[in-house]
This record gives sequence, structure tokens and C-alpha cells, in this order.
Amino acid sequence: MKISWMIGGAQGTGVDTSANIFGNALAEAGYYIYGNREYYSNIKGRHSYFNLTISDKRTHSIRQKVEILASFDAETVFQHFDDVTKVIIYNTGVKDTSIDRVQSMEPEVAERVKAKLKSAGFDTTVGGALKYAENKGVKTIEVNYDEILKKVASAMSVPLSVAERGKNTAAIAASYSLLGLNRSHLFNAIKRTFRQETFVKLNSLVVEQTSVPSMFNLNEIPREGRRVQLDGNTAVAMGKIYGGIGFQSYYPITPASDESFYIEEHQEVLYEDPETGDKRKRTIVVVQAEDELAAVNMAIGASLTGVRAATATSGPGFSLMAEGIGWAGMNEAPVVVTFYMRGGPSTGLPTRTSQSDLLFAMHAGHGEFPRIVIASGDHAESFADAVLAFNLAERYQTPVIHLVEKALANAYSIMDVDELGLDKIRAERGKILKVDKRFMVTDDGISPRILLGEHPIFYTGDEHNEEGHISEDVENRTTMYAKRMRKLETADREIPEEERIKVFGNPNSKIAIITWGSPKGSVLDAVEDLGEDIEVIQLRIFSPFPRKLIPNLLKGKEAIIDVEGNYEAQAAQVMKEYTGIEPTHYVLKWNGRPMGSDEVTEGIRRALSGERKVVLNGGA
Amino acid sequence: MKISWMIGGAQGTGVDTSANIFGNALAEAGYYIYGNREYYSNIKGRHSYFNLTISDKRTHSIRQKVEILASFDAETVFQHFDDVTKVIIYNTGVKDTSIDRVQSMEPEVAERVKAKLKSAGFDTTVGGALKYAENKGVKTIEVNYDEILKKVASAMSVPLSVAERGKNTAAIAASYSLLGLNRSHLFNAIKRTFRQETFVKLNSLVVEQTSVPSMFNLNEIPREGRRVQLDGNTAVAMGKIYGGIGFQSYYPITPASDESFYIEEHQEVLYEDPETGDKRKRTIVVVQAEDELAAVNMAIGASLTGVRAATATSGPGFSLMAEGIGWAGMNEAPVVVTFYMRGGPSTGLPTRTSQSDLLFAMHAGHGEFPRIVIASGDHAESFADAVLAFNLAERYQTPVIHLVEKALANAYSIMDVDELGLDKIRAERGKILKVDKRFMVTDDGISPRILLGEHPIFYTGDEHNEEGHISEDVENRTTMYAKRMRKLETADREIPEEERIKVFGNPNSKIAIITWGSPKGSVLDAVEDLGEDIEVIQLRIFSPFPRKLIPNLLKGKEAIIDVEGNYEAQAAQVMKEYTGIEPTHYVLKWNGRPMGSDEVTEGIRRALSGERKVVLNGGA
Amino acid sequence: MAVPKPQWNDWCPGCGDFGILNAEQMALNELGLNPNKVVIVSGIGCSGKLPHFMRNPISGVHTLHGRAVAFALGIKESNPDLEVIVNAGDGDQLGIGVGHFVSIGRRNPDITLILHDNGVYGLTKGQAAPTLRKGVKTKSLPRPNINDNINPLALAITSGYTFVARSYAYDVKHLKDIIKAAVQHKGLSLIDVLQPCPTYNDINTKEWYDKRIYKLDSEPGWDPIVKRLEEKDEKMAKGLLRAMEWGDRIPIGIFYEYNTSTLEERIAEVSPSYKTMGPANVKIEKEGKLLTDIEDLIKEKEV
Amino acid sequence: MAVPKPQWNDWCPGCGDFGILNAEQMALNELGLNPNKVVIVSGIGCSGKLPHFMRNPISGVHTLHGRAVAFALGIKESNPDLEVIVNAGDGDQLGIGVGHFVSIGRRNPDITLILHDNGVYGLTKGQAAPTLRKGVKTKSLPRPNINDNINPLALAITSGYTFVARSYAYDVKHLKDIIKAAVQHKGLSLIDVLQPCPTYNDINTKEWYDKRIYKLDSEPGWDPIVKRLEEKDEKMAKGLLRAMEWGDRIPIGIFYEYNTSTLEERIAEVSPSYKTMGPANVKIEKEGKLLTDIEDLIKEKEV
Ligand SMILES: Cc1ncc(C[n+]2csc(CCOP(=O)(O)OP(=O)(O)O)c2C)c(N)n1
Ligand SMILES: Cc1ncc(C[n+]2csc(CCOP(=O)(O)OP(=O)(O)O)c2C)c(N)n1
Ligand code: SF4
Ligand code: SF4
Ligand SMILES: [Mg+2]
Ligand SMILES: [Mg+2]
Repeated sequence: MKISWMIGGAQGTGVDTSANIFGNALAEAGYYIYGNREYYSNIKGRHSYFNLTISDKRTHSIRQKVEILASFDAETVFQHFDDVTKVIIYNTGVKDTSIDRVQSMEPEVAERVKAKLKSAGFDTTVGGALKYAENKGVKTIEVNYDEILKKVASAMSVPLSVAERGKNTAAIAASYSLLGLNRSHLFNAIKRTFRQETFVKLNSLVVEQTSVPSMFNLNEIPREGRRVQLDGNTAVAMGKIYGGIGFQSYYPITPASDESFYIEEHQEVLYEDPETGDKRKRTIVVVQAEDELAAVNMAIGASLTGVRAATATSGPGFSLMAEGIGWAGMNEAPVVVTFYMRGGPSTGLPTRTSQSDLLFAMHAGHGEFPRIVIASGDHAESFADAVLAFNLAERYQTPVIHLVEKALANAYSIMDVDELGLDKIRAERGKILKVDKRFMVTDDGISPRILLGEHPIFYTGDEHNEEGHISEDVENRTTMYAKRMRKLETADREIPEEERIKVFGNPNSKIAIITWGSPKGSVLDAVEDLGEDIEVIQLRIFSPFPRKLIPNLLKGKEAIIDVEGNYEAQAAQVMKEYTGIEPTHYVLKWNGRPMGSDEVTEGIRRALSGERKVVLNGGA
Repeated sequence: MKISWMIGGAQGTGVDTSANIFGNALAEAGYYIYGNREYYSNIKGRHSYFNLTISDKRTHSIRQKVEILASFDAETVFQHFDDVTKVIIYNTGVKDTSIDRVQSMEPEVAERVKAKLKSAGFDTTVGGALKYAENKGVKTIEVNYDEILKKVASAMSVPLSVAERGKNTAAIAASYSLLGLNRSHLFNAIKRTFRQETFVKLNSLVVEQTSVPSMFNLNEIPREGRRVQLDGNTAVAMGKIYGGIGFQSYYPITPASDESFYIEEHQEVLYEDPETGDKRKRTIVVVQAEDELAAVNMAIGASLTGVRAATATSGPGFSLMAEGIGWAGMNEAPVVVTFYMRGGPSTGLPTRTSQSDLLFAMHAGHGEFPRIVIASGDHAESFADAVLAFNLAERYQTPVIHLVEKALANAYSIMDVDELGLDKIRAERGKILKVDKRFMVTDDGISPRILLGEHPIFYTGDEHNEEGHISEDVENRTTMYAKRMRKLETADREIPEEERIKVFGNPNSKIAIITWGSPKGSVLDAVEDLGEDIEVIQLRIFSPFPRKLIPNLLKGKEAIIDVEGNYEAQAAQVMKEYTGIEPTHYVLKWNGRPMGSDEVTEGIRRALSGERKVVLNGGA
Repeated sequence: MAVPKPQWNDWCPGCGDFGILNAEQMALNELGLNPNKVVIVSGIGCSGKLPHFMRNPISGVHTLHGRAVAFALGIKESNPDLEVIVNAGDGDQLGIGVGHFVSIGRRNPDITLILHDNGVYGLTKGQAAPTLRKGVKTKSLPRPNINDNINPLALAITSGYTFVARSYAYDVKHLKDIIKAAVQHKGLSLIDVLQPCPTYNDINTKEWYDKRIYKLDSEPGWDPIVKRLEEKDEKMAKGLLRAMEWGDRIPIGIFYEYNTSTLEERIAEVSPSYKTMGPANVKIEKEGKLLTDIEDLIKEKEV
Repeated sequence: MAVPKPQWNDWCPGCGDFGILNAEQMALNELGLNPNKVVIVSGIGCSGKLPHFMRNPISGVHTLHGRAVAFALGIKESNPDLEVIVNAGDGDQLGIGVGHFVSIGRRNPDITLILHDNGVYGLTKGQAAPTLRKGVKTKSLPRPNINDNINPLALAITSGYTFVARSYAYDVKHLKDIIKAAVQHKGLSLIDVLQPCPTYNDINTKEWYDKRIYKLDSEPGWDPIVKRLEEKDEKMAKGLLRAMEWGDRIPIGIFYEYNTSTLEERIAEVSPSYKTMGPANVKIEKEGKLLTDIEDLIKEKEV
């Protein structure tokens, strides 16, 4: 069972909070949720929306088409009416609003909507859009928000402007009624969300005042075990903290900085003293740097003291980190860079998703050095990979780039705590030894690590000898260079290829899908919906690339469909470079919105019926 | 006929100047020269040397083994005695110098030389090294530099310390005598080089005082046409000036900044007025920026005004330019970045060569946009490609990265002026039109360019609509993104694949060598020396990659040998990604020194006799 | 050719940026500049969107975070006929871009830099900008700011700016006059605009500023203009001391002004053809034939 | 464990850097610091090689051009027990690195920054550094410098450094004493060291400096130390004015000193466990088991 729900409204009016409350309540009622947040690069006034999948089983994606749209402003209706399959909840007060009066809508979007309504013979008001939907069999439900809020204002003796903040709550209350679930969960969720008693009361009153008839007749589902609601930023932050991070530097950037704020807010964490077993607090240093050049270099400096150190950024910041990453490569400094991909190039679409930075991440920084690149496919992986990134950085003494997309960062999953696998996660700190030579040449390329503060030691970005002093000698150069590069070969030998990918479905199927990152969830859900026998291969570690396993898995396939969120089919390019194998079909998307599983279903269908390259364009 | 000659001495003592004088004199005598300069990242005191190939035909490479070594200090003998095949000229005064007293020698090098001498039964003095060489049949010629300089000092009544500056000249004078050529050319070359009369006199006197018997009996060769002595920095600078550059920004960095100094020194150039045909001066603005971030962004700003604008840097600076390059990609700004590759990663070997930045150059900057990447293979190409880079940047309105190596930048060729092909080079400025929409969507992806100052126009690094205003709309995004990417497809269609590579030798040969950049010269000379029937394919434009032609050319080859100056065989990786074809053998070098043609000869031989990967390590 | 329409303005209601936009539009109108020749270069932030919102038909170059002045310099020196104005945020120009802020001070190009000084990183949701004072806790900070602040005026004076002023986003007339003076000044001008951000900065609000701001030109004897080289150090020191005033009284107006050669003049001095045959003035080819003559350069290298 | 030997020193004969090296070695010896706990962080340039040449058994981190202070900050805040000294060139720190130079001023970490002020980019062959004055033509410049210079002392005072001094590379004793004072100062110290570069700077030579330099502490009444908060602005202004003195007389000594909370103290204030359980003090795992307890964090997210 799956129901997709969407709420929209102007940025800054609390759409986000209400979607969280809604999900929270549903979680208490026993449902799993996957929710994605969309917003403009704007603080107040532009259209934002939240798209949720409600399911009785763990779910990993949204759908472009939603059963329920909860709206209170006009723009939400104009933006989404044609994506709704069952119900639109709208505000009496905006029914007559003409699209020409919605200034926050981008002209190109407004023009398109107008043309659509006109050509279908409807007028270009909210009412027209609703008729258009009704014509397609969608039920529209009017809610008189203004009246509800007036009542609440007078009941609580607050000005209407204060009560207005409850608009969202009315929208979710209406949706909740529609689902047919017991409202107690909603009241509880409101209590959990608001700190001030007035707001708890206000919002509860709004819920009480809002009622629509049930349509979906959902029931409470009995729950076992604990569940958490985790977005991607928080998942990575928690993973880093669990993994023992001591130093995080960052420069504000969407959609990365929420990770750093989270760590900063939890700068003092509980810690078990390894000697006594006592619980005490330890401090994580978090520095808001002056720019990303400073951020990455601060983290590298920190790593030299033996501390697990990281930074988090997105495209523009990562571009500025290339030089620092090279220094870390040359000096074999374990540093983790969490790279949140958003729409590029340049400032691009700063608040929208993309998977367009894979090739850059794999080659960032001049010169040759081992770069390890991990890409997480869901929220649980984001958590575990944050620890894995530290482990690999320290084992191979080299920078690790951890790729996460905006589509995970600003989306959340409700999942069982067990899925985080806390007990299975181990720390591997690599060779930390006391020897004379920091850069000793070894067979596996890995030198003993000596920490700053323990013993005099030299680092330099110049080529250096085993002691860390500058050396331009040809023999030393050839040897030290190969020593460093050998670490990637060692990693390639040591990290089982099976751990670098995940395989789902029937290995004997004639069709394979190759994917990575957040589309994984959409693909898995799509394959389930399709009901076809398709194998899904998720690429997780791109460097060192699982070059031997992939050809084995793909042998004899009749169709290999590459599904990813960029124009160049970057993961496919990497696969071709390492294995010579090329996909037979591509399902690509680069409009900045996450892949809906329904879109992917359709994409796979089209691919299988012969389209070599399917370009998806869903979302608003 | 080819003779290899080398001169060495401490950095800052004029080795460079003397090698230039020597080549200059030989050029006057009718010879072609290819010379390479090696030096430490140091201002004074470390060992530097110049390696020249003297030939009666145009020549493109040095050899690791030299016939003649001209030395005046001890370190030069210790560094190179084992690389000499015929004659070592040395200084009486250093004969007894023990290697332990040569502090400027890196400990690892000194240890290796000592071991070599000891195990061969010689003592570890200059004398011991000379004996070692003599034992192998090398003739050693003693020159009493101190006496010569004393005589010159007293003849000119200058202090000995001033006369000492003529030490190098004594070394080249001795070499010149050895070759058996008429000294008049040497006197002329001295006159051309020194501005101050005293130095002309002093150096001429040194030449007169130095004499050794002729061994090589070279003759003057009659010359036709004009010849120039061009190093890579100058070749690119001249190409940019010829190509019409209006703005160059840079931040000092080895080995790029000499290009910018050259342009700065020639900031006012002659120019033919297109209306009147008169010659008048025009100004090129050259700005020493505060860093490379500023450098690239200044150049991009300049390009928006319609000016041909460029910057030049090497690895560390290029790493800092990634973000700016992305802005140029997003805003379709034609900007040229000349990227001088040196030893990486990080500060690496700042004064040594490499070809390790190809993959980074091809993927620099977050997000997807068309990047055009050109790699020059010799000095004449460096000149012509500087213009080509501007032409492609403007035709496709996108950043162009022009790769040149330190091994070209600090090497020089003597060549016929005709080779520059001045008359064949044309300007192509692309679409500069007056229309309303700067970013108009077109079939070929190329929009009309409007210049700042001509008409109001908007640029933004955010995704934008045809007018240049920010747009987050999904339709606009999908369209504009594809429009930009289409330019690379257009370039791929329009630039003949034949112009993206150069093919030498017999196309029906069973053996092909794939190479690029400066190794091209060494490979061509090696193939000639080998006398074998081998086809050589030089890759020149990596993006858009000649994906259709390469498979045709490589079809049916029994051996494909990849020769390049890095560890990862980067060009081969690119080839595999685009064509699926993998070399059968590799000849690689990453020690920071250019490939000697003799080394390459040996490398090819080893490859053909079955070694899959040959690692070269020549040079000191 | 039609002029692109301005974009819908999506700043928060009540944002100080509206005042800056209005003042800048008025200043440009009153100066009567040729709109084809006006280029507004901006960084990234709420402030960075300003050129897109201008109702005057000018050109806008919305660049990268912190790098606006580098773009501006490339534009200006290539085509000195353009009037180049930079609008930058305080995080933009004094955080990530502070290196360029200081460095351009050494050059004195004829550019005007308008700083949107709101104490926060607006567009990334209210982190402390380098202008925020230590100990201050604005809405979105988890705890009071632990860093000291940069004083934009003092930094500009120290860095060599030749016109250094402050104004206030809600005093549109004052700001407009200062912008006009800055644009007319030959050389590098900074205007530090106190710009309330009602969304994230709940400390330095309109109310807070309104009761503190006073005008320098109503101070008896205030004369920030260097008239002779000898008084330069003294005027700088006076400007600096005044720039440090912050608290119950906050001065706006001109803090320091010095007329000296601009970068464009300095280039023309070493390369006289710059004046008439500068980069943007020449047509580098005719029907594909390149027009630069490198015969002299070849001769220099001839052997 | 053996201590790595210093590398052969390849600076040019007569380079002022030798004086800095000697003074720094002497200062560290006299301060009697534990060599395991001393880290010298440097940038790229002739100056950047300094740690490799130190005869004291310290640690050296030779970083990237312009970025030394960022590395230094990461090292210091992770392990405040380390004594962190930065040696940077003037191109390094005031050209490409000037953004970090200014920004670290807001933080006041307990770090000492020694600036090798030679007016040129030494290692790249003598281009003008930002400290070179306008109109000056050193050997390797094609024409006189067209840019104004940065005054490192003034910039440091404006940026919030709490100990600002100048010394001279050939007055090893003075420099040594200043280094000792700077290292002992709790907070961020700048020492602008006038460092002749005999190879490329033929203007600001030893001879040139020798006849101009005078010591501030021999000036009657010179007292650069802020003793009460109220005298801060005044002492800053005095320091600034003195910093502008350049010509026939060039002052060396301490220009400004102010004792206030360091970054390390500020962190400990918001996170008290920092003092004993800072990043470098904890062992994050035991036999592979991670020791950080995130149960509370999970609870916060429980639904
Ligand atoms: C290299 C880079 N890092 C970070 C960002 C993210 N970013 C966008 S706006 C902004 C800060 C804006 O603050 P400010 O400059 O003060 O402008 P305001 O929004 O306050 O006007 C940041 C950090 C970016 N765009 N580029
Ligand atoms: C990003 C980057 N750009 C440029 C360089 C080249 N570079 C090396 S040293 C140097 C300048 C050194 O000057 P300064 O900092 O004054 O030090 P000095 O040599 O004078 O001690 C430069 C520009 C580099 N290493 N990295
Ligand atoms: S966040 Fe602040 S600065 Fe940005 S638009 Fe809103 S009020 Fe203005
Ligand atoms: S170039 Fe100048 S700064 Fe560098 S070592 Fe030589 S004298 Fe010293
Ligand atoms: Mg701001
Ligand atoms: Mg310097």
C-alpha cells in the first residue's frame, strides 16, 4: 500500500514544518514515509513543496503523480493540479485568483500553465485549474481556511496574523481526516514539534476545527521496534559523530551546511571512556571557515594531529577544495569531504538536486594521487558511509570523497533504528605506529602514520623522501609516486568488490539496471511496481572501481539500462572506462528534481520498448 | 647527424644564458637545435643543466645519453658522468673535490653515486668519476677555468669575481672548439646576448682564451630562410598576441609566468588598422592578479566585453580556477586557460615536467558544461594552438583549456619561421550578433553573442532563461542545459577528426604508437632511430574526442603502444572511455624529466619484446 | 533590440535591499548615464540578485560568491568606457571575498563597490557574516558569535580605497547621494550600506539603527577629503578613528576621500595606446585575417 | 625514534631568511619548549622552506601557497597543547593568502605568524609582492610597480590581531626577543619581519634598512599595550599611525598589544569538555568498537 501526498506553499510559510508534523503523525500510526522537499533559492515568497510517500512498508522514493495535494495558496494549485490523481484540497479564498496575479510564479511556468488551461477550455484561475482536474476525475475539496483561522484567533484571543501561522496545519489536518486515521497522532506530533505552549494549543485548535470526510480509510498499523525520521544531512552528521569525528570545518552552502549546523548543535557528545567505561562528554570542534579553501585545509591540518576530520560542501565549494585535496593526497592525510551534489554548473540550481559531479569528484585536483569516492544511495547508507569514509581515509591515508545528493540531503526516510546497523559498524584506523619514517616505502604503499605532537615529523606538498623532506631526485620520485598510487591498488585488492556495489533482484534476469545514489530508491520501487524480472546493480564505490565484478554480473544481459541524474551518463562513462561495457539504454534526468518512481517505471518501459535514451522531466 | 650536448652548473650561475648563446651560435652555423632546461625549485645553488640536441635537420627531442658534457663545477660531473658517451669537459680546480663536500647534492643522489663509484673501485671524488667514465671509453678534457678567468680579469682590469661570470662561456667555448666550428658565430651570439659592452668584451675574451682540439669536425651548413629560437612560453605568448589577445591575467607560477611576462613586456604591439591599413599600436592589458581565482575571473569578465581574454597557470593555480571555469561554461563565455603541466600532485615537483593533469583538465569544475581541451606537441603547435584555442573558445562560446608541458615551456626549438604558418592561421570569432536574447536556444546550441557595452544584457551563474535571468523552471532547465551540451556535439561534428590528431608513418604498419604532448617529438625521433615500420598517432584535441577516427586507425593493429608522461596512462584511459580500445603496451614516465628519444627507443624495444608496462626513469 | 525585462523581485518583505535598489536606480537616473554603458556586477547572496531586479535598462553580471570584484576589474580594464558598479554581500565580500576586497585596494580602478552590510549570510539562512559583532546572537545562531567582526570602512581605508563612505538602506536619499558621489569619484569607492535583514538579523533592525545613526556632514568641521599629500596619513587616521565609532551613535557619510591616479591612468602611462586602442576598441581581424603584426617579435627571436 | 635531520639550506647567500631562521631557533631554545609540541607551519615560497631547515627538532608542515594559517588553525584547535608558529612569505600571506590573513584576525587563536617581508615573490623570480611600494622598480620588474602596497601592520591591527610587531631579519637579537614575546602572548600575533632579498630586491637592501630602522622601545613614552578596554581604540589608532611611518625612519618593535580571550578559551566557554576532552585527547575506539554514544541523538529523531 502506497499513497503519495503533497503540500505546497510559499517559502517561509512553514510548509516544511507541516510536512514533518504530518510524517511524524503517520509514523506514530505505524506508517513508513519517504519525503522530499523542493524549494527555490530564495528565503521568502517563492513556491516550495513537500512530496511524501506513505507506505505500510519501508519505502525509498517519491512519485511525481500524487494522490492528494494539500494546498492553501493559488500557486500550489497552478504548479501541481495536473500531477494529482485523486484529491485536491484547496482554499476557498483563492478560488477566484487568476494566474496573472501570482507574481512569484516564473513567467515561463505561468505561460505554460495558461496555455494548457486555455487549450482545454478552462479559464486561467484556480477555479479553472480545479475544473481541469475534476474533468480528469480528480475530486476537489474546498476548505475555508480563513474561517477556521478566524475562529481559532478568536478562541485564543490572538490577532489573526498569529493564527495565520496555522494555515499549514489546517492543510495537514484536512489531509489527515481524508486518510481516515485517528487524530491523536496528529496532536502528539504537534506537541513534539512546538516548544511554546501557545503554538501547541493554536495548532491543535486548528486541527479540531478542520474536518473533511475520510476517503482512504487507513488503519493504524501495529509497530515493532524503534523508528527514526532521518534526512540526509542529519544521517551523515550522526554518522560522522558516531564515527568519532573530532573536527569539522565548513563554509555555509546549500544543501550541505545543515550537516555542519547539526554537528555544531551537538558539539558536546557522550563518550565512553575506554579505560573506565564511564560516560563523559567530549568536544567536537566545528569551525565556520572564511571560505572553502580554508575549510578543507583546516580539516587537513586537524587530521595531521590524528583527529578524524572532515568538511562538507557542495559543487561551488568543492571546486575550491581541489588544491587542498591534492595536498592531502600528496601528504597522505586522511580527510573526508562530504560532497552534496546540487544542480550545476556554477551556481546552477543551488537548491535542486543532481548527480553531475561524479567525474569531477573522481579527478579533482591536479596531479595523480589515490582518490576514494563513495556514493550513498539512501539515508541508512548515508549514515554508515560517513563512518566508512573515515575508515577508508585512515586505512589508505588519503582523501575520501563522500557523494550525497540534495535529493537525499533534503529528503527524509522513516526507518527502523535497526537499519542503521549500529552494532555492525566498526572503526578501522589503519597503521598508526611509531617509526622513524613517516613516508616509509612499503609493499602495500601504506606507510606508518605518526601524529603531530607525538614526535618531530615533516610534511610538504612538494615531492618528498621518506622523512618528509623535499626531494627532487628521480629515483625517489619514481618510488614515492608509485608508493602512493599503490595504495589504491591495495584498496582495490582489500575492499571486496561485493561491498562496492549492491545487487537486487534476480541475477539471472536478462535485464539489468545500473544506477547509483538517490535514484536507487526510485529504481527499486519502480521495478517492484513493474513486477518485471529485472536485476538492479547499485554502484557504491566508484574508486577503486569494482572492475572485475561488474563484467561478471553483466555477462549475457540482453539489456543494460543506465539510470542516473545527469546529462553525460557519468557513471556509465566510468563503467566503460574500467570495464569496456556500455549500457544499451539510458534513462536520464537533469532538471534538478529527484526521480519519481512512477517516472522511472515509465522510463524503463520506454527503454525496454526500444528508446535508447529516455529523458525524464518530472517535477515542478 | 645528431650530437647531444649538456652543460651543467649551480642555479644562478648563468647555465641557462650560456646554453642559449651556444644554441644561437650553432643556429647561425646552420644547425637546428632542441634544448631542454632542468632546474630545482630554488633560486641559487642547486644543480641545473641544459641538454641540447644539435642536428642538421629539424629535431624535436633531447636524448638522455649525451656525447659531450661541459662542466665547471663538481656536482655536474657527479650528476651526469655516467650519461656521457664521448667527452667530459671539466675544471682542473674541482678534480680533487670529494662528493661529500658537495652539499647541494641531495643525500639520496649522493649516496647512489658513491655506491656506484665504490662498487666499480673508484674513489668518490670528481677524479674518480672521471676515471669511471674513461674506463667506459669516454674522453675527459681538462680546462683550467681559474687560469683563464684570472687572465681575463687582469686583461680587463676587473676583479676576479666579475670575470668569474665568464665561467660558463669558457665551458661553451671549449665545447665549440671541440665541435670544430668557426668561432665567429660564437662571438656574434655573445654580441646578440649581452647589452653591456663590458660583458661582450669579457665573454669574447674568455672565448679567445679557451681552446681545446676539435673532435667532431662539424661544418657550417648553408641556411635558407629565416629561423627562430622559440621556447614554449614564448611560442604561446606570441601565438596569443598574434591571435589578437586583449587581456591576460595571471598569478606568478612556474613554469607558466614567463608567458605572461613576455606579453607584459610586449604590451604595446603593432596592429594594422582594418579601415586604413595603417600600422599603429594597440594595448594588451596584462594584470598580475592577487591569486588564480581572481586571474581566471578577471579574464572571464574581460571576455564578456568581447575581448579575447586568457590566463596562464600550472597545476596549483588551475586547481583554483575550477569554479571560474564553470561560470564561464554556464555563461558561455569564451575564455582560454593555458595550463602548463608540471609535476604534481600539490606543489609536487614545481620545476619539472609531467603529463598528469589531462583527466583533471577534462573534468575540472562541478557540473556539466562543454570543455574543449587541446594539447600541443611541439613549439610550432604551441604557437598555432594559442590561436586555435581562441577560435574554438569563441566559436563554441565555452572555456578552452590549452595543455602545454613544462618540457615544452622551458625547452626551445630552432625552427624555420615558415613552420609557424602565419599566413595559414585565420581568426574565427563565432556568432557575434545583435539580437534580443543572449541565450537563444538554437539547433547547434550556439547562441548569438552580445557584448557588454553594446546593449543591456544579463549574465548569471544560476540557471537562466534566454534573456539571462535566473530560472528554476524544469522545462527551461532541461532545454538550456541540453543547449549548452549540444555545443560540444556541434564541435564534434564541425571540427574534422583529422584535425584533432596527427598521424605519422605508415598507416598499414602492424604497430601503432599513441602519444600526446612533448613525448611526440621523442617518439618521432625514436621511431626514426629504430628504423622500424611504426605508425605514430598524436592525440591533439581530447575534447571533443575523435571517437570515430581512432577506431578506424587502430583496426587490425597487432600492437598499440601508449607512450605518455604519467602513471595512470591518462590518455589511454580517455581513449578507452570513448572508443573501448585499450593499448597493448605502455611506456610511461613520471619522474619529472622529459623523455629522451634514446630512452623511448629502448622503451619501444622492450614493449615490442613483450613488456606490458615499461617505466622510464632517465634524467638527473 | 528589446531590453530584457527585470525579474520579479523575491527579496523578503521589508528587506533593506529594496532601499539599496531604489537608491541605486535613482542615482543612475539622476547621473544620466548611458544605460548601454552601465554594468552592475554582483556576487552571490540575496544582494547578488540586485542586477536582475533593476528597473533601469542596464547590464548585469551576477558572478560567483566572493569574486565579483575580479570580474569587475576584467570588465573595467578591458573597456574603461563602462561604468562598473559592484553590489556585494558582506559574507560575499568580507568572508570568502575579503582577499579580493583588500587586493583591489592596491589598484584603485574607477569602480564603485556597494556593500550590503546586514551582519548575516542571508541566502544561506542566517549564519554570522564577518560584520557581525562578537557576543551577538541573532535568531538563527545556536549561540552568540565567538568571532570578532571586520570593520568594512577601516579595512577599506587600510587597503587603499580612495573613497570610503557609509550609508543606510532606509535613508534612500542619503544613500542615493552617496552612490552618486562614489560613482563620480575617480578611483575605487566603497559604500558600506547598513542593511537591515528583518528575516535573520533581529538585533540590527530598522528600529535599532534609526535611533543611533547620525550624519557626518552635520558634524561641525568634518572634512574627509585629502587635499595635499601631507595630510593623507592624518585624514586616514581620522577616518579610521571615526570608523571605529559604533554603539549609541553610528556615523554615516563620507569617511575618507583621496584623489590620485586610477588604474586606468596608470596603465595608460606605461602603455599610451591604451587610451584609444584599448582591448575593447580594436577589431582584431578582418574577414578572418588577423591584424596584429608580430614581425618585430619574430625578429627578436630570429637566429 | 630518531629525529629527521634538517635539510640542506638552499637559500641564496646573504638572504635575510637566514636571520629569521637563526632568531626562530634561538627563541625556541630559550623558551625551552618541548620539541614534540612545536609545529612550524609554512606556505610556499623561499620562506616556506624554513621548517625543513630548522636545526631544532620540531615538526614542520610545509603547506600550500597562501593557506598556511588555515592548516595552522586546524592543527591548533584540534590539539591546543601544540605551539603553532606560521612562517609565511609576503606574497604568500598578503597576496594569495590575504583573505585568510584578515579572517584569522577575527578569531584570535593562540598562534604566532611570522611574515617574511621582502617586497618580492622570491621563489618565482622576483615579481612585485603586495608589500612593494608603488613606483618602485626592483631588478626583475619590467617597469615601476603600478600598485599601492599593503601595510602588514596596519592590516593586522585593523583585522583584530592582538599582538602586532615588526622586526628586522639582520637584527637577530631583536627579532629573537620579539618572537619570544609573540609566542608568549596569548592570542594571535603578527611579526612583520623586514627581510632583505639580495637576489631580487635591490631597493630595500640591508644598507637601505640599516640607516632607517629605529626601535620603538627606545622612544620615550611608547606604550603599545592596551590595559583597559576604554583605551583600546586610542592604542589601535596610535599603532596605526606609527605603522604608517615609512621613509627616512622605519620603526621596529611592538605596535599594539591587547590581551583578551583566545579562540581556544572561547570554544571551551561554549563546550567545557574541550579543555580535557578535546579532539586530540580522546581515543575514539577500542578494538574497533566506536566509543561515541549517540543514543541521545537517536532519541531526538525517534518517531
Ligand atoms: C563558493 C561558494 N560557497 C558558498 C556558497 C553559498 N552561498 C550562497 S549565498 C551565501 C552567503 C550570502 O551571504 P552574503 O554575502 O552576506 O549575502 P546576503 O545574502 O546576506 O545578501 C553563501 C555562503 C556559494 N554560492 N559559493
Ligand atoms: C596556487 C599557487 N599559485 C602560485 C604558486 C607559485 N608560487 C610559488 S612561490 C610563490 C611566491 C613566493 O613569494 P613569497 O610568498 O613572497 O615568498 P618568498 O619566496 O618571497 O619568500 C608563488 C607565486 C603556487 N605554488 N601555488
Ligand atoms: S534573508 Fe534578509 S537579506 Fe535576504 S532577502 Fe530576506 S531580509 Fe533581505
Ligand atoms: S630569492 Fe631572495 S628571498 Fe629567496 S632565497 Fe634568494 S635572497 Fe632569499
Ligand atoms: Mg549578508
Ligand atoms: Mg616574498
